Amino acid sequence: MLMLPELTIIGTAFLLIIVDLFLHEHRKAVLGGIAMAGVLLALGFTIGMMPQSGELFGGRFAVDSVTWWFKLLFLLASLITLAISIDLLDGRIDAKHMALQARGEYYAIMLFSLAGAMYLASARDLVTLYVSLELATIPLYILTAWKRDTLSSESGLKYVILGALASAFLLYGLGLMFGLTGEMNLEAIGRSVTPSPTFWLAAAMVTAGISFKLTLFPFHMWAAEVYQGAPAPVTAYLSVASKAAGLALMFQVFYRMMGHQLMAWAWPLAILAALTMTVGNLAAIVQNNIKRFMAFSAISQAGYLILGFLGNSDEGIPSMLYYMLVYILTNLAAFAVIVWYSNQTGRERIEEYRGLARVNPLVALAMMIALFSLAGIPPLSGFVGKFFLFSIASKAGFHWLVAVAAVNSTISLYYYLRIIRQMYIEPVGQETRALSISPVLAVTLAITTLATGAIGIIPMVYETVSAQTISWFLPFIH
Amino acid sequence: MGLVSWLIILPFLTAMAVLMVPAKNWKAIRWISLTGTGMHLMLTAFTTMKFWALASQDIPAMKTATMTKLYFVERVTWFQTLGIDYFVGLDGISMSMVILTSIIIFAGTLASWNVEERTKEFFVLLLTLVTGVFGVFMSFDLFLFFMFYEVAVLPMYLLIGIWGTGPKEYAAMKLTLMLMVGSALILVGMLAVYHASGLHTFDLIRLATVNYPASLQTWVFPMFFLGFGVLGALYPFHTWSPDGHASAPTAVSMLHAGVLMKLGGYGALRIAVYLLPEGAKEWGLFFMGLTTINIVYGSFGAIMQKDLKYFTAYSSVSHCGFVLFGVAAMNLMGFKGAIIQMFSHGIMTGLFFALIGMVYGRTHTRIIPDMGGLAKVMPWLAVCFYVGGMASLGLPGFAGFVAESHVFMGGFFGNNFMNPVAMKTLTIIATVSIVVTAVYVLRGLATVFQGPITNHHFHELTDATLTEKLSTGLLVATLAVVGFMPWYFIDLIEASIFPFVNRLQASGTMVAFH
Amino acid sequence: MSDFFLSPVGLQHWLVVSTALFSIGIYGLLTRRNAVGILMAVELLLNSTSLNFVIFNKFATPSAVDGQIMSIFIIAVAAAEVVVGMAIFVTLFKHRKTVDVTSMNLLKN
Amino acid sequence: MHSEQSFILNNVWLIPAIPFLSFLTLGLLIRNFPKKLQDQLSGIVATLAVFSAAVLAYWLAWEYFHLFPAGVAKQALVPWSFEWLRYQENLAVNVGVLVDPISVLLMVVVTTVSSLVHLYSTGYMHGDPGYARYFTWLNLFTFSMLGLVVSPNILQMYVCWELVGASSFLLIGFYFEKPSAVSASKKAFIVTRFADLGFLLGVILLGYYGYNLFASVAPSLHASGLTNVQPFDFAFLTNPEVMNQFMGMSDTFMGMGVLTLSMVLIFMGAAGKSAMFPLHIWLPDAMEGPTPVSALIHAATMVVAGVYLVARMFPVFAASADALLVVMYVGAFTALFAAVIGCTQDDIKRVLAFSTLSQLGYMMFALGVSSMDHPLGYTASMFHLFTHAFFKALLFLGAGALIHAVHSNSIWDMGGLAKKMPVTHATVLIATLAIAGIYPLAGFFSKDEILVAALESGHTGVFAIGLLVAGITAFYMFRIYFVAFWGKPSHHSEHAHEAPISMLIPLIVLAIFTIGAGFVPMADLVSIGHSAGGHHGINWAVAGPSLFVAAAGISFAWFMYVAGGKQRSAALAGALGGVYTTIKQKFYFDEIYLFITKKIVFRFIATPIAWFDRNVVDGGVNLSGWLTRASGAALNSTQTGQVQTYGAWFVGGAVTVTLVLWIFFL
Repeated sequence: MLMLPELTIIGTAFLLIIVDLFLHEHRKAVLGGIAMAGVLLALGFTIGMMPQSGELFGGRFAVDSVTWWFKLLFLLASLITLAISIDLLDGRIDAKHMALQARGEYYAIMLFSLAGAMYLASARDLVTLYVSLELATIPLYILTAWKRDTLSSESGLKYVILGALASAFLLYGLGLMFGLTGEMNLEAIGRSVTPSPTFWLAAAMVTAGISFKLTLFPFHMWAAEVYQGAPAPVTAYLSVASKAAGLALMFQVFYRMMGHQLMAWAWPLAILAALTMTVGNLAAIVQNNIKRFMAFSAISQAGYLILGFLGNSDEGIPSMLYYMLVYILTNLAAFAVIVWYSNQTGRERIEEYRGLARVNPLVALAMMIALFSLAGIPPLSGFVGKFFLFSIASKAGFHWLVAVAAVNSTISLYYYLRIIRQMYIEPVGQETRALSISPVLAVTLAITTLATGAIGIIPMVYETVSAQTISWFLPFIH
Repeated sequence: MGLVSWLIILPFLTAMAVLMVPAKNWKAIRWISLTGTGMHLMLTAFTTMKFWALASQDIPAMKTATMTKLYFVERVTWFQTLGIDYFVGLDGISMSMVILTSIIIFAGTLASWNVEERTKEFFVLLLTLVTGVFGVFMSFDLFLFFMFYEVAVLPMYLLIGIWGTGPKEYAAMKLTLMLMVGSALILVGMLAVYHASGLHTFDLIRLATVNYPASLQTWVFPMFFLGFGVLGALYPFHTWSPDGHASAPTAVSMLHAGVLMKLGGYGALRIAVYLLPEGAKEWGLFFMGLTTINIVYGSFGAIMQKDLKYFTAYSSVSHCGFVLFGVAAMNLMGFKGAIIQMFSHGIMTGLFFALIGMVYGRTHTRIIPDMGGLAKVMPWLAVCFYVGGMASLGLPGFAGFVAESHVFMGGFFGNNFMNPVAMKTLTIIATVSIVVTAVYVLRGLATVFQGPITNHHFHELTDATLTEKLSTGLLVATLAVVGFMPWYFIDLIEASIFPFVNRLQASGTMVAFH
Repeated sequence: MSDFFLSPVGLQHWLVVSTALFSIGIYGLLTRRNAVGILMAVELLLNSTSLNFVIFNKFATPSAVDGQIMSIFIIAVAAAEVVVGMAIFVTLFKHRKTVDVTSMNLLKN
Repeated sequence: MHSEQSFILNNVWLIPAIPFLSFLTLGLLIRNFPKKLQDQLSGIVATLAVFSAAVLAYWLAWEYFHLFPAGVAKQALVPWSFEWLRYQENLAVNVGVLVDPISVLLMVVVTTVSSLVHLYSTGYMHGDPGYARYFTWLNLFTFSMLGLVVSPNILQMYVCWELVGASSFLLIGFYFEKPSAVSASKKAFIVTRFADLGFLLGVILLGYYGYNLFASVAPSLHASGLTNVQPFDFAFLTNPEVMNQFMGMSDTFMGMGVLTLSMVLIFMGAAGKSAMFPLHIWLPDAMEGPTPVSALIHAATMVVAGVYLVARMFPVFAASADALLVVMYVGAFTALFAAVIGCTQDDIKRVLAFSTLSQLGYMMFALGVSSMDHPLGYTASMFHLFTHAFFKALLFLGAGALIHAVHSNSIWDMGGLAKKMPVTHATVLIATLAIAGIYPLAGFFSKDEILVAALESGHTGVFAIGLLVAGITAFYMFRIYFVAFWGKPSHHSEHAHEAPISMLIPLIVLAIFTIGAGFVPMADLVSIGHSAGGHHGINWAVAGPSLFVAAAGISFAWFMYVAGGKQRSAALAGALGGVYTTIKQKFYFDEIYLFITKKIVFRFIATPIAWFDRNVVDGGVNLSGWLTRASGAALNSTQTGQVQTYGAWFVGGAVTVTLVLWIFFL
């Protein structure tokens, strides 16, 4: 049963919808538990089935080492996102602020998106690829607009319009690929396609579509607004799961479909990476809303992420997967704090974090660790992950790009330090007593923070990813 | 766990112990910190004795060696796929820097005795920072080195930002960012070397067995040297130093100027020169020129400073110039001088900043013209200040002279691949600084300590307390011991310097000037 | 050029149609002020790609039906997408009482 | 040669070590005692330490000068040394002690004067709040000076050279609450530091070329018994073979021969310490220190270190005729220049300071006129150094007694003290006669020998200057003598009375030395070069004129200040007008230096650099930060919130990527 994890997720989603119908309002808190249990179960299945590989539906659905890892990443991201959503949905928040409505649907829709992402990783032909991609994306439009107020709806609308534009481009490109080769199977396309103007046009359109999901410059413009307008847990989910899905999509398209041309791709990708990280970082400097700020931070992280594609390096695959893992843990740790603070106080501006270290020192510490990890400060995993990616770029001979990336890390440190400064250096602001934190969130925060520290120091995680995936792409280029 | 690992981990364990104590017991916290750093000092002393016995015997054997010999090595595989190891050990240079750091942090803990605001966080950050410093000095794996390097830099932001004075956020940010840009350059060079070596290892010693292509060395060497140079206050990347030092609290200034700036010189020698001898040959004269500017410019810059900390910071710029100057001289005496200068400047500035903190704690001003005649009311501090001043102007009998004479000789004696006339000329220009140093040291100190007491409040001030005496006394004694008995120190480091010189000599084609 | 007009309807002609559709879709998406119009432009875009698949299926792999299946999926997905878009737009309309997307810029800078 | 059997010859290191130990003891421990005990103990400990060093020095002198039979050149011994600082192979500093005639001579002088000054100070400094500190530093100075004297190599010399400079700095600024003392101490240190820059460069230069020669000459040095020799060692540098090599070196550096250049640089250091023109400006100001300090450091010992250095390096100087000429001209000019200024000063210590300058000029040009073949000047210079130490120390200590009595430095505040202070008067008179060069006092013999040497060398001009200066010296010394002792009593001097016994004993002892020192057979003890010395006796052809000139000077002083009173001297001053003012203002050298440092260095170098650093260099850093922020703001302004703009960006991006790909790959 190679599809067991996906089926578990979909089953849980339906279960949630059904149970939701029969539950009394005040008992609906159990829904969050069901959702998390479902994801945990799927996680268990995934880990349990890990070494297996195989195909279903005539090769349209397949699993291999990299697929497993992507699914793990999606499940992990969803699990943590669910954990940090629960407070907001169950109304454990400052009374002045509105809780999100319709828990059952919320969880179910999030799980559908998760299922879409998981299928995306397993998709092997254009149909499954496209459908799973849309399954992963459309629920996000809904979640973005979940709050139903002006801002949330506006961001939802922007997301849906631009998302549709992006998927049209992607699809147009895929159509051209199909037309060039007459194949629907990704690897078959990869084997038979030859460079021609039409191929490069198709490649460019596909890249545009992927870049939208990964928020690469100049396809990133939606991110800031959507992240800002969406409910905070959704922003968290967008920033990790959607990005991981984008990476999965990029793996599918770049390695399977255009693997033979990957070497030729290095220079444009390098430029794209350099522009993305620079633009993301520079724009992040001047942000005041923390969610918008995290959007730009996420944009720059995407710029680092795609360094792993350069130079056809066999270490690129594990490096990117590892970095994605690190990024998920780190970013969600930060978002746990953002969600918590917004739940408790309704505050989202960076200045409003002032003095947090005095009233809630442990939370501030967790936030600081997360931000330092995002900035790539050793010995946190963010550093290790970035280091491996930079190493790929360096190996490919893109020393200038390593320099750009490293200098960008410095710039990013500047704005991460802005928050740390508010928390640690500025005097106490409005709060004089410690804000309460729910056990779920506390545990989530503790686990993500510890993991952020630990997986950089303990080599096992990287070594495992590496051992399983290091030469995964060799079949696609030879 | 071996000796070296204990030396690295001990401050961190102390920090963890401090974390366990409730914040309101700030007195207990500082005693724990003092105990931890005191234990570290004793452990360092013990290690030094063991090390000295081994290393001084190896001097004859090392004269022709091109490979650094390490002692007390510990090596554990870490990220196997990338060839990253936990690889720590000691050579003479590391040992001397460890001694320096251990002394400074002990004295710094004593000098922070009166930190009463957020004591716990202060000591946790301070001890974390020191862990990073020790890590840098003892790791011989580039990755590990870099990791510790950044750990050593970053807590500085909070230490200055929270406990600093004046425009502290600005200064802290500037310092952190400039140093990080430096480390960005190092990272680029490090990865380039790693991939060029083809050895698939970050082991510094093994990486240094490779002859890298000249084209690589040409651009990687300046990356390294500039990157480390930022931390070593290389002109024109030194401006973080005056602002940072001026804003930092006492112990942080001590540690920063005393130890952290040494990471720059240490890295420039250990990594830039050792890995890339041909690049070093090519760029030596250029950097020698820059460091000459450093030396002279820093000392002239110090003359007109009004704030004691700016004054000391510019003097540091000048003195750290000697370190990099020695490195850029690319010969045995230059390297040796650079190491001794690192040590002596570390102790000396540590002393200066400790004293400035103590004086400031009493007078509540650091503005030189606002003070006067303080020697009358605080003779101990005055004497220590003068000792520091005399050491900084290179008075024989203190470590500064040993260092500066080495550096000057190194610059003047030259080597067989850099233009001798240019080297000699630069050295002569650099020597001018000894006069300028005398001018600003004496002017500054005379205004502060001599003459009649200018402010009647000063009559009520008291001399150093016991902890302060202990702290400054330790530093003064160190300066004098190295100055009077330099042979111990030289025996300690000499064997480890030959490989640098020999690798330089063995590499590439010689450009004959003689 | 004249070949194009004189030859029987073939791949190129169909591609021109789909490209034109795509271009009109982009034009509409970028210039319409009315949000409903934009959603219609989205439909045009997706239909153009859908058309593409059918065309390529016909001319590249006439024996298979992969492309046609794809186009059916695209139609379905496009419907879902527009429905979601429409729903969000309706919510927004309740708040803003306008259909003009240029005024929906509360989130910026 | 029986040096092995002599205890003191084997343990010469004790002589500097004893004051050092005393310094350490006082410096580290004395503060722990109660204040009263501190004062009692420190004086006793310090004085005893130096006295015992003096005893050892005399013992050493006795042993050493009896080691060699008369007529045999006295060899230099290095009975004790160890490797102190190893720069690299064949380039190390072996700290040790060198025993040769001049070092023994200097040890005697230094310990004698120092112990007497210590004794004197116990009275002079009595009740001073910094009593213990004073003796600590005095011991430090004594140690450093002895270390300097016994240096067997030039680097140890430099080390101790700096240490004496530092202790001189500390002692000049002893009254650290007095602004004038503070600035004088700074000035002394900085000026000598500037000179030491030359010394250091000279040392480096010599070390460099010596090191380059080392390999080629080492075998023959080893053969001649010089094992364990290093390029810095005097034994190496003054070795004839090494000097031959040096002279044969064709290298030039900055247009000068290597040897000449290094010697000129080293002489720069010597000139700084010995306050030769134009580096003389610190010495008159240094009189701000306690008077015993002036006697010890700024008259008898430290200031002669420059002369000693030139003497120590004399074979090398002699190898470079140009360098020696520089020494001679600078010395002669300083002798005259300082003497002229000395005539116009009112502060008794300043007059003595200028007279010291003048006498140091004598010693310097005496060295300058000699050569390895005609070493008379060398002997004479050392002789004068020896005698001058005693009578000048006596003069200073006497002046100290006067100042102690009248609490003023101005000679016009004294007056009529001859009766009130008979012992002081008698001893000062002896010293004044000695410095004026009156037979049979010490100054006569040594000055006479210098003049003979100058004449014999053929430098008639220099001889003339020497003779002239002898007259001027007699004039200005008797000027202060007459004014202070014979002049009209002022209200300051009315209540003056004789100094305490602890101050008088040194005066008396020094007076005895002043009378006797001239009869030491210096030519037998100290000589250099090819002729084995031998006593010259008194050359009356020179002594006659010199005595005449001295007598003329004394008479003129009598005419002006005893017979004429104050009016005559004022009239003369008025007649000279601007010339007098210029001289009285020391030719405005202080002002010139002040102009150079304050106006040029501070205003046009230091201030612009500080400004440049804060604004241009740091401005660059801030600018990069500002640019980063500005570009961030610019980028942020592209986020207009218009979804269609974003769509346009997207489409534009896709087109660009397409174009880029086409350009790259087609």
